[in-house]
Amino acid sequence: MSAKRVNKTPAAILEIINFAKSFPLATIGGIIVLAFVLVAVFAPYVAPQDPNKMNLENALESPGPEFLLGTDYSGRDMLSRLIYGARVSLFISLTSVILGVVVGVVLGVVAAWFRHLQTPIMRLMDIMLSFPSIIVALTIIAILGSGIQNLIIAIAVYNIPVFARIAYGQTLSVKNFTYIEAVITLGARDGRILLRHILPNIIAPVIVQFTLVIPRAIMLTAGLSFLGLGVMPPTAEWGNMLQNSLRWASQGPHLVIFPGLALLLVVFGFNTFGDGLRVSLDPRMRNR
Amino acid sequence: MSEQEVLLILKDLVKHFPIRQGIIFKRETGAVHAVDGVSFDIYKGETLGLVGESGCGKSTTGRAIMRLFKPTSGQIVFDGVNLVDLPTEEMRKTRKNLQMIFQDPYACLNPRMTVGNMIGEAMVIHRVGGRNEIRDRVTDLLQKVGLDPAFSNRYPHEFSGGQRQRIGIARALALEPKLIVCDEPISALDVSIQAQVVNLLEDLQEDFGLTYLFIAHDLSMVHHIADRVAVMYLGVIVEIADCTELWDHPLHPYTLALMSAVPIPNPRLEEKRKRIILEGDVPSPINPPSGCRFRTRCNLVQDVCAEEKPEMREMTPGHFVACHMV
Amino acid sequence: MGDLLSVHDLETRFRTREGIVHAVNGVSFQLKKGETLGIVGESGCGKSVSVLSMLRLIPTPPGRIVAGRVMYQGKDMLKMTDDGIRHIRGSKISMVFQDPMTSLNPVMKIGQQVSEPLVVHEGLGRKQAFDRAAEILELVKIPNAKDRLNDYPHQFSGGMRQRVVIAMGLICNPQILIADEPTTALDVTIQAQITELIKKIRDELGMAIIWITHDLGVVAGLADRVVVMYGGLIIEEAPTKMLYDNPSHPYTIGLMESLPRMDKTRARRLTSIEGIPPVLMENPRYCPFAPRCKFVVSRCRHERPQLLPIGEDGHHVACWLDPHTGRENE
Amino acid sequence: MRQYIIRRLLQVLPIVFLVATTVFFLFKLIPGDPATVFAGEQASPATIARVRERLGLDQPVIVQYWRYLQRLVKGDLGTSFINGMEVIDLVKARFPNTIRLAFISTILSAFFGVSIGMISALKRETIVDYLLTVVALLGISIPIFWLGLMLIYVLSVQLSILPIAGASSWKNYIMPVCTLSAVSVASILRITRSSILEVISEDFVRLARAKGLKETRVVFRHVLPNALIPVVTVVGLQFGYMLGGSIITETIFSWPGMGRMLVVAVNQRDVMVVQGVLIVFATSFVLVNLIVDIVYALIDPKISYS
Repeated sequence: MSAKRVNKTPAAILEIINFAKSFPLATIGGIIVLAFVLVAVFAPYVAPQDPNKMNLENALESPGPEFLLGTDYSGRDMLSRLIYGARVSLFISLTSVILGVVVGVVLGVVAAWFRHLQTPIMRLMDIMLSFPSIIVALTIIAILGSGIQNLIIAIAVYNIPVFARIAYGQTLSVKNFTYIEAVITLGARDGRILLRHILPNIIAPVIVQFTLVIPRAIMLTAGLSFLGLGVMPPTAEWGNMLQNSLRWASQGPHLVIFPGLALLLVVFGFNTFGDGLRVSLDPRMRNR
Repeated sequence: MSEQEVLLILKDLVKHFPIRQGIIFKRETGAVHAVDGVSFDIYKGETLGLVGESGCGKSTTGRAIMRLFKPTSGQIVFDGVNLVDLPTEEMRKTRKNLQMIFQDPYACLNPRMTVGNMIGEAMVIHRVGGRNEIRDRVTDLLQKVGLDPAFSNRYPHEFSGGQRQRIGIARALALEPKLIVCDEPISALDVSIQAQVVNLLEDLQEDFGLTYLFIAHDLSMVHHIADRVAVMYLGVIVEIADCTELWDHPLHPYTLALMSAVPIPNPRLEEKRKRIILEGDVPSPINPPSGCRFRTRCNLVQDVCAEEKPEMREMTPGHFVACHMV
Repeated sequence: MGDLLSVHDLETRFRTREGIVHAVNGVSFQLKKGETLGIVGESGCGKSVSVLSMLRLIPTPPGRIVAGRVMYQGKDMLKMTDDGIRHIRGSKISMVFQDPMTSLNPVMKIGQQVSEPLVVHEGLGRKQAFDRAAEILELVKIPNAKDRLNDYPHQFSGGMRQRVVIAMGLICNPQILIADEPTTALDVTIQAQITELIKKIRDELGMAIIWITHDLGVVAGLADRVVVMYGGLIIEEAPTKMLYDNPSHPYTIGLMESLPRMDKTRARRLTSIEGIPPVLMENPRYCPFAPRCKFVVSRCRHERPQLLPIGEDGHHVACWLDPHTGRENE
Repeated sequence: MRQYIIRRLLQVLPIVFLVATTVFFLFKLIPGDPATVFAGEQASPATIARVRERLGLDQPVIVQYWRYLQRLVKGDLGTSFINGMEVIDLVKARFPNTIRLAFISTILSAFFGVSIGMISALKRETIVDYLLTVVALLGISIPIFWLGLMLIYVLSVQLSILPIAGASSWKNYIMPVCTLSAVSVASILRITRSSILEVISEDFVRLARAKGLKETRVVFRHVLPNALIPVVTVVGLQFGYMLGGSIITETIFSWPGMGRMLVVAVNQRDVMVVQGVLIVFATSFVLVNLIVDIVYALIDPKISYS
């Protein structure tokens, strides 16, 4: 007749251990993500060199003991540039996605809860979503011009419908649970229902989506910078580091390989971690 | 019967759910006639059973009484006040006296809220009592429904179906409502748990002087718990009577068929039993049959049944039936 | 008389994230030719898993049949080749599931689905198979059966779909029909239609039926013999009338008393069984009902009682006590 | 069915109209004077004024909008500010190249994605499945511009077996198609796998086994027809995303398509070209979505056309 016993060990730690056991791949992903975040945050302490210090004598050095990952065409240390690049990526993707989450979730919840707003809001979101991210971002950059700030706006705008749709769908499904009806019959006002009953119950899938959208934002940042429309040199960013590398590829293949590899690793980390999180939170996929 | 005080009067309640189609511009292309003119009274302190098969509108009736949506037409007079036109704020206050218990024990509790917060929420919403009072009340309620008060800091997933249903009952009781709409409160539970919950409901009725509208598809359970029974078919009530009277003298052919369809755990009786097997399915509530709703499956059907809608007639005191053939 | 099918000491487990679930823990029963056997129990008692294990239809992984024999026509079905068991499924032993809304392939025409067993087991051509499908759909009282062969499942109501599923099960003239809660998802009046239909067809075709249900009422008028399951075990077995007249396991007695009875005057209170059914995270070495049993003695908590015959013919109970006398069984 | 298609086609028009309107007004937000861009930085105020008049920029916005719509209906997308060519002619020359690339990539991704996804699902929880899952995750994580560069570096620079740029022979297609398909194959693989796993646990599949069907028949007659319905949507979406992916791929491989043209135009702030390309892209996305919906209606009997 008793409910499940509550263990005294901190529940969060137990949960993490449990997660690691069930999703080894996602755990590796989580570790990659964590490493990436730490490196980005502590870049000045981690980077062996000043990322922008040019020294043409050392240009196109291959990886070796002095420059672990070699140097670029103007003798800047690749490793340090990659580390500072992580910082730029993290900053842009995080701010833009958070912006997208806030606006998107509000729009989605409002559209689902107030029925007369449903059609206008969600139609617009659907139309925006039917365009690939890079087109939306490019349009905004075409209007606003390039640069970090505009890049953040561009990525945020693309993410608004992504989160609006998730929040909308989740709110609709939560709305169907009778516990919402129960609160209505208790006499609660809309504000209370939305904040105390809807929001806490849609947050899990939003977080999952968050971890899956961050890598897309990182990729988009790199892609646009690669096209010369995002982060501009000399600021170190993985995409713009790749931009000119092909010209030097035969002398220094590491210029092509490392920025892409860093990008691949981080995006892979986020994707596997987010994927594991999604499966572990979705009871429907429990026994897969 | 007539001296008893009336708590709720339902008069010609109609609820049509519009069907909208179209991808950009929605237009109304029809309506589901979920409830189509339902009237009954509920007396103080009684249990009125509302039975019918899925899609007959019994749940919609219950939810309309709770004002979870606005009825298409009709009156819901609760404690002398018509709820249909009540302003939002007034309605909110009235909800103190009007509570509901839900069918699905897994969907009716907020998974991200502690049991204590959920049970105490009504008091917070209506600003009844301070923190300590609320805590004491939650403790008290948990004990009343047969749960350990220490459970109040736990989350719903830690409980079994039967325990969750008890939590839902405690939540409904928090403000001592006058009427509780029980929407199939036991049909999702295991057989051995059903009796526990029904007994609890009966005990609480006695302790708190509660009035129940007990919605169910299980005729035998309604037979057990209800004082009076209303039988619904396709959005209308076909028969209302005192429980024993209905069992001894069922009049409407649908009631008869429904009763004869219930399996009885007694092989000797089952052997001798002559079943009335209804042909076909319940027609669609989008396009219900003219006249008597039951005529497409009735074995007594005559021409008049298609032309005229049968009125409710009182056959013996308190026993109403809507059928041309009785 | 020889048994058509006999199950011996069947054990099935499932691997879940929370641990191993011991769903079936040593179940044995027999089915005679033409007999209707009811298997009664609450959700999670192992009744469905038992019959699915018989036909090796449990998904593996996560499920696994760890022990037992299922003898049919002198052979152990659990040891047959995949082809061997395939020839039995759908032709000698067929199944009907609980939910008619999910039992049919939504993108395949009814005619094709119903005739499919004939095509694979008897190699009939499309034309012949469809003619036979129309006949069998008529047998289960589908109006205008011939015209509906080209319809899709979503064009049928729940009750009609269950008829289609039954038709599909009957088309090869099986010796055994396993019905896993075939009326639970249906309304009472439709439940009565389906029950009567199966009874009638049984009397016409003479097949044996295993009818699984949680409702003691449904099998009362249907089964020749009833098996009651609890916690992955059979705890009582008896010819139907004997079981209802004289239930002997405390769980069966409790279950009967907790039911509201339309055939009797209203009791003031139902007698309920306290507690909740067990979660089978371990193979119970004791009586699984002990934690909820009114008559429990210390032996119940340490030793598992075997299913043994008591007094009358064919009445078996797995209990250390005789609840009528309160004395321990030997 | 025909009625359904006509109705869906009619629904396309308001969306295209909406997109065209949005694009028009968005581009009115651009700081700076398009007439100055058109006439050149050094042009005299008089010249700029003449240009402004010729482009109709001296009119109120609403008049400009009306003229813009009128021209759009006639298929006139305006003139490039940079080289003075008709945008529609630029599009006509490049659009087929983009579509061809996207089409080939979609077909190949669908084929490989579905078949590998099927293998992964049917071999679930084996080494093969785990490996394929990791490969798929790598596939959706790979930066396509990097993949393109690596292909060029290995196959063109080091091994010199494929041409770096251009669209003249079939050899030119190999690298762009691989680049463009990598992510799509992975996405289609994942959705196919999870869709099959979802269907395979359904009652009707269990019942199909209970009917005594062979496993191959269960898979091909019962599982796949149901599991592939959601895959169709994803394949359709991928075609749309290929058009987006063309922006990067075409830039890397100097492919004479719309994507590269768009990047160049954005860099040069050639508003009319950007505007024109966006409208053409938008119309294509809407049409692709429409085709997906129609295919969906054809294969799923539950969707009624009425």
